[in-house]
Amino acid sequence: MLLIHCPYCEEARSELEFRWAGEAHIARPENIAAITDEEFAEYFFLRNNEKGLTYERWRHIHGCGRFFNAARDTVSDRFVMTYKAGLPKQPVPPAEKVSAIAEEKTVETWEATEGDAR
Amino acid sequence: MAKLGAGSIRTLPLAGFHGGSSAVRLEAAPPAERISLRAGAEDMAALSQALGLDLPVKPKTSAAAKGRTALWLGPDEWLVIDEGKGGLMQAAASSGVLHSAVDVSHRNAAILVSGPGASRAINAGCSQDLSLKVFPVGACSRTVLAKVEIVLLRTAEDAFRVEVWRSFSDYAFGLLAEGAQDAAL
Amino acid sequence: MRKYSVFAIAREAMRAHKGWEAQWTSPEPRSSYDVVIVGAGGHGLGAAYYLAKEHGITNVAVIEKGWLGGGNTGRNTTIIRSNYLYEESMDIYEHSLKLWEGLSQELNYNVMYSPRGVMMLSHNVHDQQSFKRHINANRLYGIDNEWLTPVEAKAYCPPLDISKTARYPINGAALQRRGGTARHDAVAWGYARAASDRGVHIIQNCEVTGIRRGPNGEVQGVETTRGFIGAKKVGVSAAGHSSVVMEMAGVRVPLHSNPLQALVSEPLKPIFPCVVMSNTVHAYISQSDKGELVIGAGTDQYNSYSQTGGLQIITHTLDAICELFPIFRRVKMMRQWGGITDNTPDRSPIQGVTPVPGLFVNCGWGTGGFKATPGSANLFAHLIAKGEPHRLAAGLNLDRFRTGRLIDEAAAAAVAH
Amino acid sequence: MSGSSNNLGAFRIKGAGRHTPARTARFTFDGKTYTAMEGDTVASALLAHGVHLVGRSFKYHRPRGILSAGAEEPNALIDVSRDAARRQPNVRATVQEVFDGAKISSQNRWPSLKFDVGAFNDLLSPFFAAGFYYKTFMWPKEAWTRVYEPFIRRAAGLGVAPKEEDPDHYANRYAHCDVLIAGAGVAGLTAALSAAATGASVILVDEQAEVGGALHFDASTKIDGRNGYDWAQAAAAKLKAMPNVTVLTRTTVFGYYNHGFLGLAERVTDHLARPGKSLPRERLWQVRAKRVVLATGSIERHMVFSNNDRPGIMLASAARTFLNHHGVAVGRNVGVYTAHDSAYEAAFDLKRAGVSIAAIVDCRAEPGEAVLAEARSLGIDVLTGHSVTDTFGRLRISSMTVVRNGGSNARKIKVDALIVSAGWTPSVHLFSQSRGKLRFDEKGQRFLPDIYAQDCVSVGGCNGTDDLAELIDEAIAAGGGSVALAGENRFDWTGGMIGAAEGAGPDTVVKAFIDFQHDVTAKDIRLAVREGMHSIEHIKRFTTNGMASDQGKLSNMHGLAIAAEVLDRPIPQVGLTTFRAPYTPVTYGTLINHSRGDLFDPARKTPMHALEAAEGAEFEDVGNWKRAWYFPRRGEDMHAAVNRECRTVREVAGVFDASTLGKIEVVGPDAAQFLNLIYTNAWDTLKPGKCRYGIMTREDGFIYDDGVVGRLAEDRFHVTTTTGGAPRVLHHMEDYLQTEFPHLKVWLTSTTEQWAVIAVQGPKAREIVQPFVEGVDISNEAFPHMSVAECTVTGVPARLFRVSFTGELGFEINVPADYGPAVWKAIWERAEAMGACLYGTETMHVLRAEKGYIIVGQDTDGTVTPDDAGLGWAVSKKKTDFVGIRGLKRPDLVRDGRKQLVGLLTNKPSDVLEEGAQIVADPNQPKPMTMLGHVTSAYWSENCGRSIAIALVAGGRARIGQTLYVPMKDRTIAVEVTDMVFFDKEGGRING
Repeated sequence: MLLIHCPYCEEARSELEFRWAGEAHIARPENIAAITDEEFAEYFFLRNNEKGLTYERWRHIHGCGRFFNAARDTVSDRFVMTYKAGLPKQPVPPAEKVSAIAEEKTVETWEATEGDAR
Repeated sequence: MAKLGAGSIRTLPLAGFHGGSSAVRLEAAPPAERISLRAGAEDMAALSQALGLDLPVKPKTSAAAKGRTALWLGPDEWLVIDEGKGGLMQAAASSGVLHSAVDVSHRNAAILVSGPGASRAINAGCSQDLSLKVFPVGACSRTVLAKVEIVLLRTAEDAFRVEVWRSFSDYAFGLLAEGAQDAAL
Repeated sequence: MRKYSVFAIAREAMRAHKGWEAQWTSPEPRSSYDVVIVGAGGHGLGAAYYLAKEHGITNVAVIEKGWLGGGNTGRNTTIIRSNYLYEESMDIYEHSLKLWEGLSQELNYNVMYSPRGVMMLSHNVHDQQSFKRHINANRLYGIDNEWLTPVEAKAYCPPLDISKTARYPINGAALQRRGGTARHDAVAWGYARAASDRGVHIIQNCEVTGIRRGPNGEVQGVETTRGFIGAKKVGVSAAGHSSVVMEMAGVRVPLHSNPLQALVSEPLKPIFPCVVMSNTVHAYISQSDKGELVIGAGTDQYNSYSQTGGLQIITHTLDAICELFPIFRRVKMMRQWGGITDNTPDRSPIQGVTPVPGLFVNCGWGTGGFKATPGSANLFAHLIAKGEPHRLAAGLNLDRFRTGRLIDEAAAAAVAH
Repeated sequence: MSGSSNNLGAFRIKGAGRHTPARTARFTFDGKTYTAMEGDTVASALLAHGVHLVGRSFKYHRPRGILSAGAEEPNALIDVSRDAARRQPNVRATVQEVFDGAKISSQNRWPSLKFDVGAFNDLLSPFFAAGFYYKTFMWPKEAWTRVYEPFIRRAAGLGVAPKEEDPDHYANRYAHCDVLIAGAGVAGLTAALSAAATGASVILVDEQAEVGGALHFDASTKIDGRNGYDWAQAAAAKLKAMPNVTVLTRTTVFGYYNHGFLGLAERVTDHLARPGKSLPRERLWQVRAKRVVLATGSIERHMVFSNNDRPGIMLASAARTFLNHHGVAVGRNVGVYTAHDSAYEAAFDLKRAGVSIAAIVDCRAEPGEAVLAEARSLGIDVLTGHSVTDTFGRLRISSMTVVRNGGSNARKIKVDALIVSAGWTPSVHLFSQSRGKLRFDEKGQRFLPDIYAQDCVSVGGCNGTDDLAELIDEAIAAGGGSVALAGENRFDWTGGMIGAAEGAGPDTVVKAFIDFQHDVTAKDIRLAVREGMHSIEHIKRFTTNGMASDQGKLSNMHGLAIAAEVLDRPIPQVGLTTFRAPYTPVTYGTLINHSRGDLFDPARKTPMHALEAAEGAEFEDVGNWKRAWYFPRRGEDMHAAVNRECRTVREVAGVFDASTLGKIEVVGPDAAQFLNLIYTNAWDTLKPGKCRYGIMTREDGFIYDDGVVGRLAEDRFHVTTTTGGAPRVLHHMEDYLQTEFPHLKVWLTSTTEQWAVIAVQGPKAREIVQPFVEGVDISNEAFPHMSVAECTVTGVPARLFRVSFTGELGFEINVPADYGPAVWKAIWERAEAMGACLYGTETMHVLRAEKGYIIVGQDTDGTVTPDDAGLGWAVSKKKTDFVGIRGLKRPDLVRDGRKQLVGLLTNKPSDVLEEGAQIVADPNQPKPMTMLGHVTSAYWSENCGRSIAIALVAGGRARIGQTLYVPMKDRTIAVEVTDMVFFDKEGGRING
């Protein structure tokens, strides 16, 4: 069960209070009525589904009710940061990035061989 | 001929519910007036004045004055409870500023949980840290109690008010009753 | 390949089982193959087997990052059924079920397909309408699926609580008698052995790190941790990691990878004779040949590649199991685990050509890939061999997300297991 | 000798052990009564009476005894019951404490433990090599399901599942702490003392009944000059007295999940003879810890040699626990076989307690001089460089064969017990669960924690820290505080061996067990490798090594070492299988705790529920809600009741509880603009005081929800949703409002439960409602169909809607929920007097179907567009944007031949179609048939005097007038495609 820091409540709470809400920073096209079928499929269906650092949305649905954004490593499930909705994609601090990737690598080996020791 | 005033008898969702243990007392709170208040930061001063209390701006805090309590639920959302004369909708309307006030007096029921085991009883179903350091007197939060959503307000070191939607109130009461029993062990 | 039989066992028993040969070989990769399949799960190994057997293409390698059968093939709760709603789904799952019925003999490997019946519980009018819709569609399509009254359901599965006082009383059930379970590892091993015997190379501990494309965008092979391996055609069958592999070829797919959790109990003497599923209370359960109760829980709500998940997913499912089967409350959970499922927006798989010439994809099986193993593998082999989909898999193409012609089993059944 | 109440067993050693002889408990084992001391485990109590044979193995049904004294026990699994309903299979006898009155049985044997027919399997074992079942049972094909599988299944499994519902209850507690410490041995207690001194909140957990860990058996260690075990109890007492510390014994940390979240199972009553009724049997603790200290110690390994599984063979530390803690000798003439010094300590303790030691057989050539010297001084024979190559004794070991390593001269030594040690395996299970990464310690031949994935630290045995002083320093540092402690010990944890011992090597055919419960032997591992299983996971799955209920606590390292040897690869390259939760099995009841019965899932009831029940209503489940389904009168079945209700509503009127409809109050100056974006309809044209039916699609253009929306004021809308859709619709709206349209000044509030909703429908609806209404003129002219007003009804404030889901004149009275029952009573009293009825959801469904009104979720399924549903008129052609505007235009959504909702009339009026029935054009075509669609709604319509149906049919509207077919199992029903309005086609009644 994840522990998620809500940028509005300024506190980390149990995942039980939250609902995941998909990849972040996918803006609804302003001229949506005019886009092509391919563009629509891209907007509505296609997702990065990153292995590693991902930007995603959560809603503190049983808390303050706010949607917000998070940067998380999908291999370690570690949150790098959370930030309020409406803010642009926040860069991951270089140190975090390195550690996120390092962690991904270690865990990757672990999972790939189901517990192969170094 | 139909009796015009025949409808004005209230049937409370937790009427007849009581329970607890040697460590926890559980009771249904008397009816209260409640509004869900929504407004932007720029209009808070006017609304605070109209309501007669300072709407809290800090997450997880509440403010109380003259029988009214305002609970911070979100950055633009408060649950205002009036246990006195009422008039919340009118008061909010009199502020003259942009806001949304919706009467939810009957939407919620409240359960009062008190006694030395109160926080343990609630922790039977609520995952929040209810230590006094993290959840002091006056702290409040919307959260989850087992399978239902509640709003939790700490009214004293060993007393909480649990606000819950009425159709979930018997479930919440039942869960708290089991929690109360376990908290006494 | 030495044939497996009771006589072979008797012979080996006399000489301390020293005569068994390796079930598959572990060759060094060649510099190139006609076909490279990425992912040595049941689908990938099976596709290689059918390429060799039915299409005469034996210059094939199956490349696996870890150990064969170590992904979802070896982590699922092994439910087999074909009573889906839409024709596209019925086509492929029934094709699969028919192959299951003869798979042990086909592979000379006992995969322990056990048609003990899959019973889906109906708890309310809405369930009933939905199940009858399935039952009628299945019947007209030639697939067995029947409605049971609560009493009939209890007779089929005695531990079931059908009392009216239950929180969600059971008002009936849909039963597919040919549905059941199989031994998951045996499926991977059986295909691996049969494919290896036909000359297919199974290359384990070899991670694909890139997909090389030629001047016209066509696929030329795969970069791996053991060097470049050329291929005229590449088939990607990487389940939860499909997004990652397809991204290497610049193809985005509409997938979410979510950990799906499962658990087993301690071994018990036989008590549970079939497979039971309930969408309303979210649970599915069977008992393995070893005696463990095998229980499928939900998926974690977020994208993850971690194969671990939250305790709340497990407890939520056990709530439902104990509500349906109150006698199991004293049973103990022995092991929990997770697998990475690849979920599409319509909860139906994707199998088809891609914008990259020579690159084929088989993914999106979500929580239901095991039951499709032989059928999917068989049709994926056809797709790779012929360059176009078999009639039975034609609707599973990627293009449906552009046109909107979805196969929405999720909308039809709320949950597609 | 056993059976009398004061006979505590012939193997009790006077003066040994820590139990109080005065406190005894009687229990039965396989029907025979024994007396134990309180504090005994079932294992120690049985051993006290000389009982070693307690179970049978899984596959070969070999007689098995007690191997360990703890949670790692693979053999001694028993069935424990208090009464018929409180029966627990697969309990480890080494963990279960004896309580007075316990009924204990052995498992997996028939007809008796001593004579088990299943043991025939042992003779056939040459055939039952690992994975044999993959190679046979395939011919004839049918025989697998009819013969082989049922046979295999009958043989499988260990315990017998309970037959009755568990009457016990369980509890849950969420908790938070600064430091959680798993394990209360020297390391854990020290870390706890250190952490507690800083003022941090500490939870200290241990699976045993008392703290102390290895100090239970290790009698030589002294802490602060005191006996280690006594020091531990004192330390625990001190910790318990501190307000910031919680000490949980009999509690297992079974899972270490993400972000400092741990699952603990506390056994509350299983050791009590007469537990209080209010006590939960077990309690689940769900702890979020800022920091975790793992002090889980080590587990002793057994030796892998021929017939190493006979009852009477056990781990040296277990024998020492039985002696030093329980005061029980495991035999009178005990043999020792070891690759590690720890067995010497056990032998010394036993010898000093008066037990004869037949010999210490040490496979090492040169054990430490200190232990040899002590052995000499105690007069114990030590055979260094020797191995035990076989054992004898059918139901208990009687002798062992000892051979000099490399030699051939075997000699037989008589023993009645054999204690073994191959060394110690650090318990890294929780560390691995936390996703930490291990490294292989070449010198110690063990895996140790290396890279931590969470805020966690390992101390003591589980960290490979052997030296006591070092361990104490490490634990103090882990606690973050400072305590002064000094310890002295003589116990060395390193060393030993992994893999097969002498005589069980590659060229042998002996049964040298690795995994006792699953009967996995060294040769099975070799066979797996020979068959191409080179990954440790393949080996595990092929042999089932480590997959038994102990999850490989004893077997994993041995299996790994043998595999590495055959593969000729270093151990770290072969790898470890993943450690998964739970550490030891956890009861489902504990995991679900309060979620059973009424607390399984909230049953939502409307304010009028009790009144409806009093009127005889049957209820149906709709999502979480209980809704009144129909109101049968005396003698009526559902059909008769619904017919009467349907008729009465159209002839007179009916009263219906519509409270469960979702309600959302949309408030703000941009409310209409927001609704314009969310619904396909246009809302800016709707005037205050009016309502409109709205359709909501998602971005994909498929119908998502529908409902009537009333405009109360310029800036205030009362939105209704379907019953089941309320939460997701609000979530969907919030999503767009917060993230796509945040510039709009509008707020959303759920008011579903604020209002009780009483619908009055039928020609006399106005007459019924009229007298109660004040503040609005509800005449047809002043308050036509699709009007809304705020007024009072029966004296309470109300929102009154003139709407209809029946096609009749209708009102929906919304009153604050607490008033619902009183208003309902008043309305119903008058309605009843006028000949109206109460009606439920079934009648509502029929009446709306008669009018062709759809139910989202029944007539639509997430693949239906507004146009498919015949609601194209509700999609604004003028708006330039709304959610779904683009999705609706995708190729497949605008193609010809889409499935459309139409009416169906059976040729025979009395035929009622089955909801879900499929429709074809040609019923005689072969299977698989081409299906055109399906029946979404079908009813007997009392008002039409015939059946009616709604169906989704390919190209449906173009087929109106055609005959299609519904092939059922036993017959085919011909139907005519029609429009969807079956009653009052002109629609005049609604305006009545």
